[in-house]
Amino acid sequence: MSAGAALVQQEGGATPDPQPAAPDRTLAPFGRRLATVTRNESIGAYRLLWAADPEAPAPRAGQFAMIAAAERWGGGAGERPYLPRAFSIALTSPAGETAFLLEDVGPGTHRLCELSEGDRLWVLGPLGRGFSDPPLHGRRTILVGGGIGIAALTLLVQAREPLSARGESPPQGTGGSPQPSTPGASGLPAGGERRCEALTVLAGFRSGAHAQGASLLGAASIATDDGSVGHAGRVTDLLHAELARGTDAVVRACGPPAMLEAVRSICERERVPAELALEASMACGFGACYGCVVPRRGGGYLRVCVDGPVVDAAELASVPGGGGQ
Amino acid sequence: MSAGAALVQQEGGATPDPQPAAPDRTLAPFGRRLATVTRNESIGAYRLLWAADPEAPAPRAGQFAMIAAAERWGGGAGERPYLPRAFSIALTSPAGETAFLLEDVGPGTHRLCELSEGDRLWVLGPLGRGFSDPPLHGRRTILVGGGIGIAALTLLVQAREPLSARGESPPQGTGGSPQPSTPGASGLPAGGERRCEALTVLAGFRSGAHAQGASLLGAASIATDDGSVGHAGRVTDLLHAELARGTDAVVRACGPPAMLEAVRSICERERVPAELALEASMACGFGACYGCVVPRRGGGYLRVCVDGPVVDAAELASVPGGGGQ
Amino acid sequence: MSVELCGMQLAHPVINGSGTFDAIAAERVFGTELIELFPFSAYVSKTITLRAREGNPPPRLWEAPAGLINSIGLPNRGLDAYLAEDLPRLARLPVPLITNVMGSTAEELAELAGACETRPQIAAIELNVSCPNVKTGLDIGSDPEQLHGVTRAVRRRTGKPLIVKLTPNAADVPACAQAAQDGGADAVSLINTLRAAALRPGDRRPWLGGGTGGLSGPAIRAVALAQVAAVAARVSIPIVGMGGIQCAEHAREMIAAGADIVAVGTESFRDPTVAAQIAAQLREPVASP
Amino acid sequence: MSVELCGMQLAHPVINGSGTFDAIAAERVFGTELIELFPFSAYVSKTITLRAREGNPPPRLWEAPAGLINSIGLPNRGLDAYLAEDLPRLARLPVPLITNVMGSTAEELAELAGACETRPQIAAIELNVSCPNVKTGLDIGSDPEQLHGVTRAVRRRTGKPLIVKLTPNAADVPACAQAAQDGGADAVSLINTLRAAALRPGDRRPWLGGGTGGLSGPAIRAVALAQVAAVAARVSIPIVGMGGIQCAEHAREMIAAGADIVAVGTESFRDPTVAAQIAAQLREPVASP
Ligand SMILES: Cc1cc2nc3c(=O)[nH]c(=O)nc-3n(C[C@H](O)[C@H](O)[C@H](O)COP(=O)(O)OP(=O)(O)OC[C@H]3O[C@@H](n4cnc5c(N)ncnc54)[C@H](O)[C@@H]3O)c2cc1C
Ligand SMILES: Cc1cc2nc3c(=O)[nH]c(=O)nc-3n(C[C@H](O)[C@H](O)[C@H](O)COP(=O)(O)OP(=O)(O)OC[C@H]3O[C@@H](n4cnc5c(N)ncnc54)[C@H](O)[C@@H]3O)c2cc1C
Ligand SMILES: Cc1cc2nc3c(=O)[nH]c(=O)nc-3n(C[C@H](O)[C@H](O)[C@H](O)COP(=O)(O)O)c2cc1C
Ligand SMILES: Cc1cc2nc3c(=O)[nH]c(=O)nc-3n(C[C@H](O)[C@H](O)[C@H](O)COP(=O)(O)O)c2cc1C
Ligand code: FES
Ligand code: FES
Repeated sequence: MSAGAALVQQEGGATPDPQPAAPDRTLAPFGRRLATVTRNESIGAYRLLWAADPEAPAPRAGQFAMIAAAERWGGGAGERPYLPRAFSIALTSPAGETAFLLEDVGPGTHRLCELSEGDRLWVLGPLGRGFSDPPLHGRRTILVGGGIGIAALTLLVQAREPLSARGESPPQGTGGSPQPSTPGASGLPAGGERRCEALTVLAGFRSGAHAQGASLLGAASIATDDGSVGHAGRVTDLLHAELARGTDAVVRACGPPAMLEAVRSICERERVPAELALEASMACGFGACYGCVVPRRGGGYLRVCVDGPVVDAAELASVPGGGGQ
Repeated sequence: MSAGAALVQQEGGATPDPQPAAPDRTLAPFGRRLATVTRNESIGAYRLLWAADPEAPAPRAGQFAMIAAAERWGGGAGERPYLPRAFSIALTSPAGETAFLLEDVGPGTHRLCELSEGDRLWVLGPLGRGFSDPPLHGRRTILVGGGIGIAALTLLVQAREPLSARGESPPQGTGGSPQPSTPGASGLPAGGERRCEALTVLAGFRSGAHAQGASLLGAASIATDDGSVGHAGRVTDLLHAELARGTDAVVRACGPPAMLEAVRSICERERVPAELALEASMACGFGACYGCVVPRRGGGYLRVCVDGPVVDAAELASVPGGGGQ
Repeated sequence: MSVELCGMQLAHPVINGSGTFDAIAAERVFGTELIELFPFSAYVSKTITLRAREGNPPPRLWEAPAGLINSIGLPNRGLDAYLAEDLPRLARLPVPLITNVMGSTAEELAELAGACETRPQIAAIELNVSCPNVKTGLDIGSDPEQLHGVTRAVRRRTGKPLIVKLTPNAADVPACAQAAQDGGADAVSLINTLRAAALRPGDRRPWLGGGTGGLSGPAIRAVALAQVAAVAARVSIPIVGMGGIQCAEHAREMIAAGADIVAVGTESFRDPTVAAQIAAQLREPVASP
Repeated sequence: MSVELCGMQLAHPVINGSGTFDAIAAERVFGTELIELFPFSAYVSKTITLRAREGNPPPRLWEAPAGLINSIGLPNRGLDAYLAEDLPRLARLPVPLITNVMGSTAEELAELAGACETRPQIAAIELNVSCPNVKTGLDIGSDPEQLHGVTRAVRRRTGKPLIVKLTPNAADVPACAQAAQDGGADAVSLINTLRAAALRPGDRRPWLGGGTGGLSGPAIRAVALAQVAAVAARVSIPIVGMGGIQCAEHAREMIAAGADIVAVGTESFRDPTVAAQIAAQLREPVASP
């Protein structure tokens, strides 16, 4: 028995495949890496944390990493954090940096948000299934992001429309307000104007401070709950309008459960293929603990960390926590 | 029954004593206080951490406080610290600052050593029994400090010989080397020269970097294990020499167990009264947990936090961990 | 926020865990402020035994991840000195006094309870049954049958409210609670510390002078919540819930799990007035549920 | 540093805790590097039951102070699918394979063991006896008598090394270890998770889909050390020690307490190669003792 034999190889296969085919993901090096924070930037309500992680393989859009501060991971609210936390790989730079977009919602994100240049970070990844590539059926692509969920979509935008952020310098809009395109007369955007190589980007936020995160998305149509930026209402309003222009589209979405569930059911109704990037509490991120499950359509569970986070909408009867079913 | 009645009052006492007499200690306000770090200075191998703690009552020399960083107390080596740590109140300033002299020996002291201006600190104290005052029998006083143990003695030096440190500015010698008095021709100091108002200060350190801590002790005679500063040898060599000049003295000592035990047995032999400031692991610092005990001469235990840390040497048969008995 | 426990009227639902607050020592440290601002709504004494005990040899403490291991060994001056010297002092506290007693046989426990019975200063008796049985080496309290017998023996000797402090080191804590209730207990309290060990860095021999110790603090809170919930599902008498409580939210959780009142132990070491702060916050209305 | 456990030759003394490492999923994530750098010296499968189980409804995880509460509910595809599909894949791992099985009766367990007996790829069997007895609701493994019977029934069906994984939720863990030894076990492993609960922030109803869960990680290490030491004082068969091990020093402590080899569970979630690092450090000479 050779130590290099692949477990996923079929029984009886003659020559083991040295690297199992992984069309849906970039494989992670086995073991966590010590990365060094290079910058921690404020983007409205979020932080963009850049770390030098030169050994990181190029991730597929939608993949994530498990992250922990190397020092003082613990001792926060409720004597936590203890486990690493999952974050979408938001951006990468040719200089070997990786960026994570963070929202401070608890002891783990709080600790990460306070890191500064020179602090060290444990990084395991890239993990999970990313967005499929090339897009299905040659249809035009609509990205739908909600809040911090935009972090799962930024690499898709980058791939089509490289941001200045891809180089050495941080993305524009840091600290300032984003420059969302002006909505059309209807209050909804004239979708065509937003597209760049058949990529339409829609993003919804709670407030103007959160909407500044859209600076990572290039030319995006914005909706805010409070109407402070772009369309006053939901990002699904923008999606409705966009699909009204034609359903020859594929949707890729990430955001809070209620938004994802709305996107799922709209796409189901309109028969538009959709990929959803899910969230779940995770302990390991690599399929070991069985803690991150969501119900699969037809019974059983998916592990979000290995069977997702990006799943075909058809795999779910509803998005858990999304108020569906 | 009045809520203000004193528990320590004798049964049947007619009028309760509103504040029980506490000749051996300053009482602590009931409850920990949030102090703000004002400076964190390096003194050779030690750090001197100053915090603004305006409500702190003036401590008696030898008293201590229980300290914890208000943020991120935890998540260090071994998922610690969790409990606060005991530190001698090393200095106070008229501006309402308290200073602690720290040696980084584990997760708690490590965290405290990295605090900087503006960080917050939980402080409970002053706690414990301090050095007696006035000194016994009008004898001349010899202070014997070993390593970080000098922190328990600095207020005694200050009381006799106010350091510039007592004012707004930090003590001299910060970062630089201390100015220990030159030892006499014998290699041992000519004790009389070190005295100031009948106070003789002897201090022993592992190395020159540690000996810089003596800058807090004014004119002190130094011994170092490696001979890099002052007498090459033990501080008890200096004590022997000093007592050879006459045993009309009282000794007050704080340092590692082996040193304290040596001081104790020398004083016992020479019939010199001695007060020893002890150390013990503590959970509470105010007599609640019964965790900090040392055997009392004649049986039973003393709680170092309430019956000490300063004890009359006669209360002990030996200093625990000091290799005696 | 005033609550009733077994007929005792308490100003709020936060008391101390036995052995985690020494009011007499605390007054030496804090003066009369301790009494003016007394944080607990009842004062539970440390465990009292028939004869004086010096406790275990040091070291007695070991800091664990989010917890404390202690091997104190129940030092106390014995029943007679407690009644003669401590009780008159403790009686001046502005709250009801609960005396915690331990013995290794039903007879010893009954004798302790009988002595407390005659003292009006004692509002209630708490039975510490975590003491190892001299024959089996196991806690008396881990065996429902033994616990039932012990509780009955004590019940016969006292009309005062009787709280049985359960041991958490049992396979079936609810069955133990049931046995206490059937034996005549007016309430149960839980959890005591989990049996734990610590080794000395370097030679890895037992660190604690007493060999093993008991784990308390945040590390055990989730275990305490589970045991309180299981006991609440089984018995009808009131429950004093404790184990790792650090703040009002933890107290609310313990109450949601089934506790009638809560006790704070180790957290008082970090902050001796925390019980008062918790009590104050419990008085405030909560947004949810 | 090579060690022998019940006749299995292991390259080093660090294996995984059952249910805390899925080698098949890990290869999807890490590729063949997983196999080249396989961190454990034996691979313990997650618990296999006769019939497939989907596991508990989510949420299944709750982060505790220095610990993790899980309520996974033993999802597995059942014995037949395990033998037919997983075993051939797992057999390609460069280490001996230990199959962990659970049943709620002696008959079920014996059937599971009998099926494993015929498979040469399986080097040893581990019995998970933390399963609640359907009648009493208590763990089968917490009652020495039941445990003895179950172990004997399994022993009759297999000549392979038999490891009994004890439950920590027992009054007398050493008595359980003794019962396993007397029933014919070749080794015992401990500790499994401590019964624990978590409440949902806000409404304070049970957070975990499975109601209660089990606590693992650094929070339980001191409890594990105490149980391992107590068991080592009682039985002569080898001990697999686990519970909160994070580094080589913790492994050394567990071994000093009486374990022959150690297992790493929750810490692998934070660092999937930690077992290999521990093994490497255990090879280095130590200054003390
Ligand atoms: C694939 C994936 C990608 C992600 N990408 C991003 C990203 O790019 N940027 C980003 O900001 N976030 C991202 N997240 C979410 C992020 O992982 C969480 O916000 C983070 O884990 C929160 O940790 P915390 O300690 O700050 O908060 P927590 O205290 O852990 O709270 C977060 C939520 O967890 C629950 N919770 C509360 N207490 C506990 C407890 N004790 N145990 C378990 N759950 C508890 C509550 O529901 C709470 O709202 C992603 C998550 C996944 C799964
Ligand atoms: C009255 C008093 C006054 C003091 N004054 C000063 C002072 O002015 N300056 C100063 O620097 N120090 C002072 N100390 C000592 C100081 O309290 C300790 O150095 C400090 O508590 C160490 O904490 P730590 O977390 O850094 O190290 P720890 O890791 O706690 O290690 C310190 C020692 O504790 C033991 N230990 C190791 N692990 C554990 C554990 N898990 N649980 C329990 N014990 C363990 C070991 O013996 C170790 O050497 C004083 C102590 C007392 C009692
Ligand atoms: C130092 C210490 C001493 C204790 N002494 C006793 C005691 O004498 N009697 C008793 O019944 N419980 C004793 N306990 C247990 C506590 O009362 C309480 O049950 C336990 O610590 C759990 O609560 P906590 O996590 O809030 O500390 C002691 C606990 C500690 C930490
Ligand atoms: C997520 C998770 C799943 C587990 N699943 C199993 C299991 O299937 N069978 C089993 O015997 N033990 C299981 N355990 C217990 C572990 O094997 C181990 O006994 C326990 O976690 C203590 O070790 P640790 O603190 O190193 O994690 C599981 C533990 C965790 C955290
Ligand atoms: S997070 Fe552990 S299996 Fe998904
Ligand atoms: S430290 Fe608690 S009694 Fe002294």
